[in-house]
Amino acid sequence: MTEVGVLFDPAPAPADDWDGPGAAPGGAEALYLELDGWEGPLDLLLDLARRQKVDLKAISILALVDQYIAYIERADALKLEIAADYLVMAAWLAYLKSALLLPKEEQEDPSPEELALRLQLRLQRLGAMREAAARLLARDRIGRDVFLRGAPEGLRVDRRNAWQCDWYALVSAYAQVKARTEPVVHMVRERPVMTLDSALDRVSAMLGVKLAWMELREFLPAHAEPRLRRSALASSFVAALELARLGKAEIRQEEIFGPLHLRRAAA
Amino acid sequence: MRPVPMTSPDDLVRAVEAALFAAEEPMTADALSAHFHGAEVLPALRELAAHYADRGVRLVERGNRWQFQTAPDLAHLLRREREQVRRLSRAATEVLAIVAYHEPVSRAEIEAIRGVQTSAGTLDALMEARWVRVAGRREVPGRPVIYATTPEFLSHFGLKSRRDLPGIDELKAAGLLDPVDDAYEELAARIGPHADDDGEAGTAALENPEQSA
Amino acid sequence: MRPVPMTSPDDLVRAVEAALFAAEEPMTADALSAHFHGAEVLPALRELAAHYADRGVRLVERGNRWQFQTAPDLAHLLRREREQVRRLSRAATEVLAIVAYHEPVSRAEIEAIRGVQTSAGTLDALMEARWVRVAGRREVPGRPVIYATTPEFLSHFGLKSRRDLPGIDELKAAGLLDPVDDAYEELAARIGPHADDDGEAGTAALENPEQSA
Repeated sequence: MTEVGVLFDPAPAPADDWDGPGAAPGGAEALYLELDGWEGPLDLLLDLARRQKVDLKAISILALVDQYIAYIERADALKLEIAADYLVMAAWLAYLKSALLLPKEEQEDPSPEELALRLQLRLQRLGAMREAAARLLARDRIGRDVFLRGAPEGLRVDRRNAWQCDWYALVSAYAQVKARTEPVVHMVRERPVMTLDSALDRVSAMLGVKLAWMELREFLPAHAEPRLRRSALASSFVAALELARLGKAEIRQEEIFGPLHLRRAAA
Repeated sequence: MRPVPMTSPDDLVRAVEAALFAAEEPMTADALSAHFHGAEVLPALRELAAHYADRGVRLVERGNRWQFQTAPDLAHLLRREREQVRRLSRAATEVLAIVAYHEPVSRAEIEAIRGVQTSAGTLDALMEARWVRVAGRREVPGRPVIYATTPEFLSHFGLKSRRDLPGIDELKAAGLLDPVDDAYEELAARIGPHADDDGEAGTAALENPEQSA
Repeated sequence: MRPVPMTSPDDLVRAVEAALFAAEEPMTADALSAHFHGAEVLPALRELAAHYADRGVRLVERGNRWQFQTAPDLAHLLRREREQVRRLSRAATEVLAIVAYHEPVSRAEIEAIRGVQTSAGTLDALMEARWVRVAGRREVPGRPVIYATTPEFLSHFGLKSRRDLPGIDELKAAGLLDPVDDAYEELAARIGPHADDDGEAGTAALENPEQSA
């Protein structure tokens, strides 16, 4: 069961044929319970107003005030515990009554008429909602008046992937597989390279001309295309190492990956 | 798109009928349409609703969602020994009505109407029943949470939409869904400063202390 | 409420219809009859079964118990498909291409051509896409499953037949079959270093141009 306590009626709603606290069966204790059964003073007031059996718009506020105060006084006489908000409401209503009976000239703002009218408007609104609630509950409700399918099969949701691929992706993928896995036949294509021998010649010749430190890059052919330049860099580096090994050159590098400098070894 | 055997309208009607029978929850026309690859399902729904109108089972629309349910006039024959419906307390019923007729509405507004504090459990219980949901916050100081009803609420109480709430048009016309302040101001403006002179119903009654005797 | 709800057969038919609809389990005729104060329900059940015979929902009897169920021919429509668009991975594209060029082809053959292992999910995805199908087994030791493309494959890629696929010579002429390093440089220049997030072993050869500098 999922019912929560507050969903149940704490006490039955006051019966329509209510005619005063004394009439409540069970004596004093029942009276207390009945007072507790109202959802606050406004609820009790609405109930009293309803007993006037007139439209809430035409209700007599003075009559209502008297009934409320009489009700609270009787409960008090029976030495019942009365919640503070009921007493506050009683005091306020007593004030309202006296203000309504006083001559108009002595009245302050807000006027007692305004206060009374506001109370009446509140009662109308609460009364309207109470009626609406009753009409709502009287509708054909699922599980009470109408029933849904007892054992629905349920709708299954299947997820499906819509794969996407196009012709070019397909064909180029195949081409790449082929290219990647082609039997490894190394066709050494003609490439612009600088051989080690020519680098050796070139570097040692240039070392012979200059005395100062020179960066390795300065030994490379100045206007070579990038691929030749790369090859020249590699072979010039090896040539430099070879010359250093032979004692024909000195190599200096200030930091790791820093520029490499060469000069002719002191004779 | 896959070939779907739905060339004749009859097949779509049958398919919608079967889907709504099988569905565990009410379905919107859009959801049904998506289910059937974008087919226009409204004519099928209307045809089915008409077909079932006087049968023991009906096809009804509740908050834009469609569902089959038993005909209300058979209630007494189908009611189980144990009622499946929660009995609502008066407080819960009133709060539910206030949320439904005033939505979206904050707790303070609910309390202003009822003149009493709302216990925390009442709104929770209504939310647990899936009839009320949090509908955001009101952009006023304090940013209070505001509440509204759900499609399940409409479904449970057999309402096609909130416009079907019993008496909502009359309540609106009578200004009974407006706050007291607004109602008072409007009334005061209409009546003028000398309210008692013109015998308006609202205040005339105040003049009769004899009635309380 | 009607005073005597069940004098006309119509009402009993409606009541039985509603009761079976709302029932959580199939019901025997006896149970139904007991529910309706001993009314004779068999005629009503027969009338309902006839009424629903060609609708989207049927009334069927299974082991003396009656129940509504959706029409069997609509079963496929009650499953809802949700499509999720996904790009075929690089690995799957390669496998698909190999199947297309070499079909019928076994998985071992695919792997030999690709030079890398093929995960099980790759062929599954291609079969889910309905581009590849199992085309039997090769009559060699181990009888491996062989795969081939489907008509859906041809129509998806706009091919009249597999012969429409460009031949090796054409691929070469299009520059698609250039040796990897040259092809790479071109590709890298065109698509940038991070275009390929596939991470398959197959792409390792194309990695990191900076290293060769």
